[in-house]
Formats: sequence, C-alpha cells, structure tokens
Amino acid sequence: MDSKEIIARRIALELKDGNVVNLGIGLPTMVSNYLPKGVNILLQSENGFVGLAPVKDVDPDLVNAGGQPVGLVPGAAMFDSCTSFMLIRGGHVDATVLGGLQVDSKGNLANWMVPGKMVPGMGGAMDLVSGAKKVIIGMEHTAKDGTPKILVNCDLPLTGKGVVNMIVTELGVIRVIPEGLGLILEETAPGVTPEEVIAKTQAKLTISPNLTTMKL
Amino acid sequence: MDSKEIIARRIALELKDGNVVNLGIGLPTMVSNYLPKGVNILLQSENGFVGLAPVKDVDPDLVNAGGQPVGLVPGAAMFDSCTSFMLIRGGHVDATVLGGLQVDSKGNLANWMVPGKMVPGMGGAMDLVSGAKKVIIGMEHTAKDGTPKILVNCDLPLTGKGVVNMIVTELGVIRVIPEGLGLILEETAPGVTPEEVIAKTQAKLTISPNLTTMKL
Amino acid sequence: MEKVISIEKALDKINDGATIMIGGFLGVGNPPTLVDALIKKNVKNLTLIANDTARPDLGIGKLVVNKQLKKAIVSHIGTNAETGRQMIAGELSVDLIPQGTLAERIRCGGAGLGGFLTPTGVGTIVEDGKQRLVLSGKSYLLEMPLRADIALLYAQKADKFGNLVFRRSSRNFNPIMAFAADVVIVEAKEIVEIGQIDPDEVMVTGVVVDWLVQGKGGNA
Amino acid sequence: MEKVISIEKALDKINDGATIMIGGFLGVGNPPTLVDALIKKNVKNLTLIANDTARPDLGIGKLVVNKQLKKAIVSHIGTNAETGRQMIAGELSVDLIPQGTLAERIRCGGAGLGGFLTPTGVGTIVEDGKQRLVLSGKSYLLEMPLRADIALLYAQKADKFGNLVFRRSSRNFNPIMAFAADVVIVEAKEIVEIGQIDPDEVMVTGVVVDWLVQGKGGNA
Repeated sequence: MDSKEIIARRIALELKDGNVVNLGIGLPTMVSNYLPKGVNILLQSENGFVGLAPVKDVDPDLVNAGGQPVGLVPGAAMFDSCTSFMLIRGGHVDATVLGGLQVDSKGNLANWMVPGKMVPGMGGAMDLVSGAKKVIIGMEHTAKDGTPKILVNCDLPLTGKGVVNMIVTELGVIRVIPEGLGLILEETAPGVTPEEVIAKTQAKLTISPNLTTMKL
Repeated sequence: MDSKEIIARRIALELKDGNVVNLGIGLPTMVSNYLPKGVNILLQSENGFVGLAPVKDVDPDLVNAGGQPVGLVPGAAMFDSCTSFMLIRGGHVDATVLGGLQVDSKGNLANWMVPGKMVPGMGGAMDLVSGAKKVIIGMEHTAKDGTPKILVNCDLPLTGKGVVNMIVTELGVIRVIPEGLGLILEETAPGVTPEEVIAKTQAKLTISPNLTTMKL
Repeated sequence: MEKVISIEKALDKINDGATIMIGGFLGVGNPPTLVDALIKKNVKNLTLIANDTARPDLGIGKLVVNKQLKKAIVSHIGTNAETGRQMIAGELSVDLIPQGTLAERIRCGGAGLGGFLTPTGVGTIVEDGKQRLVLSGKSYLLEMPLRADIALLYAQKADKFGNLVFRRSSRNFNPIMAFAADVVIVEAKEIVEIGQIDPDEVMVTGVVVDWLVQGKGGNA
Repeated sequence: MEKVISIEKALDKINDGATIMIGGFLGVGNPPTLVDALIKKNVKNLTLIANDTARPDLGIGKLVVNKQLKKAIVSHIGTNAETGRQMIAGELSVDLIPQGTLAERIRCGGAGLGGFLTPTGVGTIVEDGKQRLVLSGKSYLLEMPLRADIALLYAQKADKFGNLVFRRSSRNFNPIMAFAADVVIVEAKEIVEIGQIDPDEVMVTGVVVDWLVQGKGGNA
C-alpha cells in the first residue's frame, strides 16, 4: 500500500453516512474510492453542484472543480457559484479534504502559494477552510527532501488561520486542539513508532494516552 | 375625470416602452390602465416575479404584492424574494410609482407610518425608493381636510431621504431638483392656475419657465 | 437517511420559546399543514421571522390570533388587525424591517456571512442603532445576519432527499430560509422518488433540508 | 425591443480598455462564439473578471495568449502557464480573489449593496488593505462590490426577451454576472420564442439581459 493509499483509506473512515463532502484535487479525490460499505457520502463540487459521481458518458457541460468530466448521482442538484459558496461558507458542508504544503501547531494551513514559484490562485480553498464544519488535511508527512511539513509556524502564505481539525499522513493521524492549543498524535501507521513521527515533525506533538495503530 | 384618474393618466405618460416598473398598491396600480398605444411596460412584483398581468383564471399560487390574484404575460419570470430585491436595489427597475402621505422640498418621502395610528410596516417601499431609477409619487395634492401634503419638511417618519424624482397630483406635476435644491412646478391641470397650486403647497414651488398644461 | 416523517414527529421538534422562520407572502407559500398543526400543539412564546402576518384567518395570521407569538420580525403585518392590536397593547413585540433587507439578512445568515451594507433605510428610523458607513460618497447601513432554530417551508414538489421545486409566487422567502435555520422542515404538496427531479430543475438542494412532511393540500 | 443581434453588432459594443466579465469555469460555460470573435476583433487592454483563465487553447485562455488583457481578476489562473508567465514577467496584472468572495462581490455589485462581511481570508494576505470587523467575537473582512462595463455570458437556452436557462455545470458564474454589468450580452445555444419557457423554469430574467447572440455550438 503506497503513502497516498494509506492516507486516502484512513480519511475515508472519518466520513459518516450522509455527509456532504468537498474533496480537493489530487490525493483527496482518492478518498471516495475507500468508503466503508454502507457509508454513502454526497460530494459537493464548488463549480456548482452536489452529487458528483464518476464519469460514465462524457458530457461537455459537466466537469468537476478540476475541469475533468464527471457524472451525477440520482438526487444531484445544480446551482450557481454564489449558491455553491453559500453552502460552503454557511456550514452546510460537513467536511472538506484538502492537500497541504504546510500545517502548523496552531492549525494554520498553507497550501495555495509558493512565492515566486507557484502562484496558481487559491480558487475555493480559502472559503472551504473557513466554512466547512471539518477540515481534514491529507498529505505526505515530509517534503520530498525529508524536511518537515508539520511546523511550529507555517512560513508560506496561509490559506487559513486556525482552520485545520485533523492531519492524516502516511505515518499517522494528528488532531489539532482548537484555540491554538497544539497537536495530538492519536494514531501511528502499522510499523511506525511515535518516536519516528516526532522525529519527522517540527511542531511539538503530544502523544495521546489512547494512541492506537492507524485504522486502514 | 376624478382626481385619481387624472393622476394615473399623467403618470402613465412618464413610462417608456420596455420599462420595468413596480406599481404600489392602490392608485399606482391604476397607472397600467392608461398606457399610450405602443407603450408596453413590464410590471415587477416584489413578492417574486416580473410580468404581472390582469387576472384571468385565479391561481392560488399567484398573487401580487397586495395578495390579490393576478396573471402573467408571456416572457414572465418567477424568482425568490432575495432576487426580487437584487432587481429593485440593483437599479434594474426603471421606475416605481408609489402613493405618499407627505413629500417635502428635499425630495424626502413619508408614506409608511403614522405613529400611534397606522403602523402596518414598510414592506418593500424603502428598498423601492432607494433602488428604482425613478421614483414617482402619485397622490392627492392635499389631505382630506385641505392641509398640504407637499411640505417644507416631512414630519412623519420617512420612507426615504432625498429619493423622490417627481410628484403628480390632480393639480399638477412637480419635479424635484436633485441634491435638495427644491421643487419646480412644471405642469398644471386644465383649469388650475399656478397660484392655486402654490396656495395649496407648503413647500416653496419654483414655476418652470416652460410651464405647460398637464398632458392627460 | 429517511427524511419523510409524520406531521406529529415534525412537531416534536418545535418547543415553546423557539425562533421560527415561516415561508410565504400574505399566506401564499405558507406551509398550511404545518401551521395548522402548530396551532393544534399550541406552542407558545415563539419568535416569528416571516415576511408578514397575513390575515387573522389565513396562514401565519392564525398564530397571532391564537397568541402564540411573543415577537414578530416582519416587513409588514399584512392585513391582520389583530397583530396591530397586540402590538399597540404591548402584548406582542414587532420588529419592522424593510422587505429587501429582511430577505438579505436571512440569506446572509444562511451563507456564513457576517453582515452586509445596504442603502435601504438610510436617513429613516430604520437607521437607529446601526452603524452607517460611507463608501465612495454613498451612505450604507450595516445589517446583520438573521437565523432561526426552525424553518417551516412550503414547496410544490420535493424528492425524498429534499430537493425542492417551487411554483409561481409561492416561492418567495422559502428558498432563502432553507439555508438559515438549524432545523429545516418542508411541507411538500407532492413527494417523489429520488432521481425524478432533473438536477437542473432543483431550486433548493436537499442538502439543507432536514425533514419532509406530506402536505394535505389547500391553503392554511 | 429586439434583443437578438449579430455577432458583429455585439462586438461593436466592446472597445479597448473595457472591463469585461466572462462566465465559465475552466472553459465550461464560457461563451465560445463571443470569445472567438473578441480574439478576431483583437480589442486590447481589457480588464477581465472571471473565475479563471482556463487553458491556453481553451476559452478565456486564448485572450491571455493573444495578449489582450492588461489585468485579470480571478480566483485562479487555471491550467494556463501563459497567464503565470505574463504575471511573473509583469506583463499582466493579476488580482487573485477567493472564489466564494469573487462570486459574492459580483452578486453584491448587481444587487445594489455596498459590501459584505466574510470570514474567508482572515489572517491571510487576502486581508491586506482591507477593513477587519469583529462581530460577536468572530472576525470578518469587509469586501466591496464588483461590476463591469460588459458581461459576456453563455446560456443553454434563451427566449427572445432574454430569459435564460442554464445546463449542468455550465451555469457557474453566468447567472450572477447577468446582474452586475452595464451591458449584458448572452450567447445562447438555443433561442426560442417568448412564452416558450415556463416562468418557473427561467433561471435569470430577461430584464437584466441587453443583447442575445445565437451560439454556433461547440467549445471555445
């Protein structure tokens, strides 16, 4: 099982039957492949609908927020961009799953910009993190060169301040305590020790007294 | 021709073909009976549609803002209350015709409340006067006891400040100069002298150099 | 999740002292079955958010006559003399709000926004106690979001997930209130299977609807 | 009033230096015939308000490649590397705005409101230069309305008065932009007679539409 699959599988277990969920582009999209039996979620797409399904017949008028052809489930509904963000900001989306460049000890998230290098724009990410009831970040634990991505303080421009509820990596599951009170390591992946997670994390991690092995 | 017909007939001449117009309850509603040939206007109803027509078959789901059964013209469109006021406040309504209790020299309007006596609520009137491109007040020139309704300063609670463009009464047509610069008597009804209008008006009226007889 | 419930179960969710939004405009678009059941249950001390209080014998007006309201937040009292009487006698507190501002405040409450600036009411008593901002030379009032514990709404048609379709002028406040209450109960004239309403024709997504009640038809 | 005009007459209304809103999301819901004609006319120094700049070979993206824009107000540049290149080279000014805030600012501009308060962007660089208000302990940014000289929109179907119906995810920004520009030009895939669209099915009233152009079909 590769890192991405571990992350996607674990996040899938966080979603409850009937949840309305917005999945970011890339890894987060994989989450819907690993939902437990009996758990049906409704996917919201910020370009204007709920009820996103895998594509069957390509319809040029129907794409997801990444511009890729998709389908619709029975019960889907289309709307305009304003209504889409009424849903998102208004607390009508139960969870959003996004990738991250950096998360810090206060639950700050940076995932939209690397000054001078990558400036694609924030799209709907800033609204999603300020409005979704639960913000789950799914990302590899460290950058490709091994440097930590879970930091004391983000140094990249923020997507949102104090917005992250949960971080899932291939090494473990970390819960963010509200009000900037720190990070708790709640689960470690099979074969991974808490010490290894701590070594690869710049922010201080408190080990949960109920630490368990990551459910997959 | 009674006072109300004079007022309604004269206001009808102010409306242009294709105008989107909101008519208040009562006298203003009569305006649509006197449109010149070739002048078609589209009536907006603040409870959520454009394209109001006289009732043919009563439909319990279709009433005007006064709760009376109405019909629809071809090309009508229904919407929710928020969209209705986007149209009104957003300058998409060309004119509104409303009744008045008092209008003053600065274009202030009072037409929604007599403290202790009549407190029905402002409904959509305050939005209409702040958003419609042209605000026309159609009312009898004086109260039933003969006291003036066109005053130096309104003493009833205002519906809007500096919002009136034009006052049409059974005695004449008065234009409000923007920025609180006063009132101009532009037309008098057949058989009515400017002196009579001035005598029945508390606010100062400047007589237009182009004073004409009221077109009816 | 099964959203279609009995009228009794729907009413279990409404208790004395609740803040309730009810759709409709002078009785048209009120949920008649829900309103009649509210009267039968006789819950008291309600705060009502609605466009108007209709007529004494119609829609919301009957709640006024039955003295179930302690406060009404409306744009006008309708042609309901009883609302006027209770208001002047001090038995009922009435907040009068310009209709466009009322609609926008409800939308704001459902959209996660903190407020908005409107030109409506500047220089009138509506301005009392509000912040006035001048932007680009034009004056605006800062108006706040409005939310409720419960919304009681009416739709022409719903699928079992709660996707809603409205008809003619019975639409009015119903779509915006659907976003702005903690619990949203919709009375639908017709309830169809999921998938029977084309996604383009849905006017309000079932995401915001909690419970559905089959309407008995007719007016309240 | 006859609203259906030729593509040439529609383009006469757009001049160098104009601020233009264009509907669409990554190319879907752009008006393809209008965009292609804009390129042919080669108007310059445009300020674009749109969700994104799509792809170099798709929709609005082609306007970037053809160097017709001096400024783009968007939520992201799409997968258009040319926008990124011009931005970094200083040839094109790009204002990046959170998508929900962009949509709401456009709605605000069309609704006669002076601004709104949103939690989106608090504590990020989006806050720079903006007023922050704290209400009931929560922080909000004051965001301003956005309007354009011209809106170029796409609809699946229009009647000759300009009543619009959209299809699937090509709806996106089109309905809100229809309220927020001085001149609104809509390219419709299908144009029908007045009265052929039921009033309940109209998604945007023709009141806000100035001109209609028959689409040639296909993507931009």
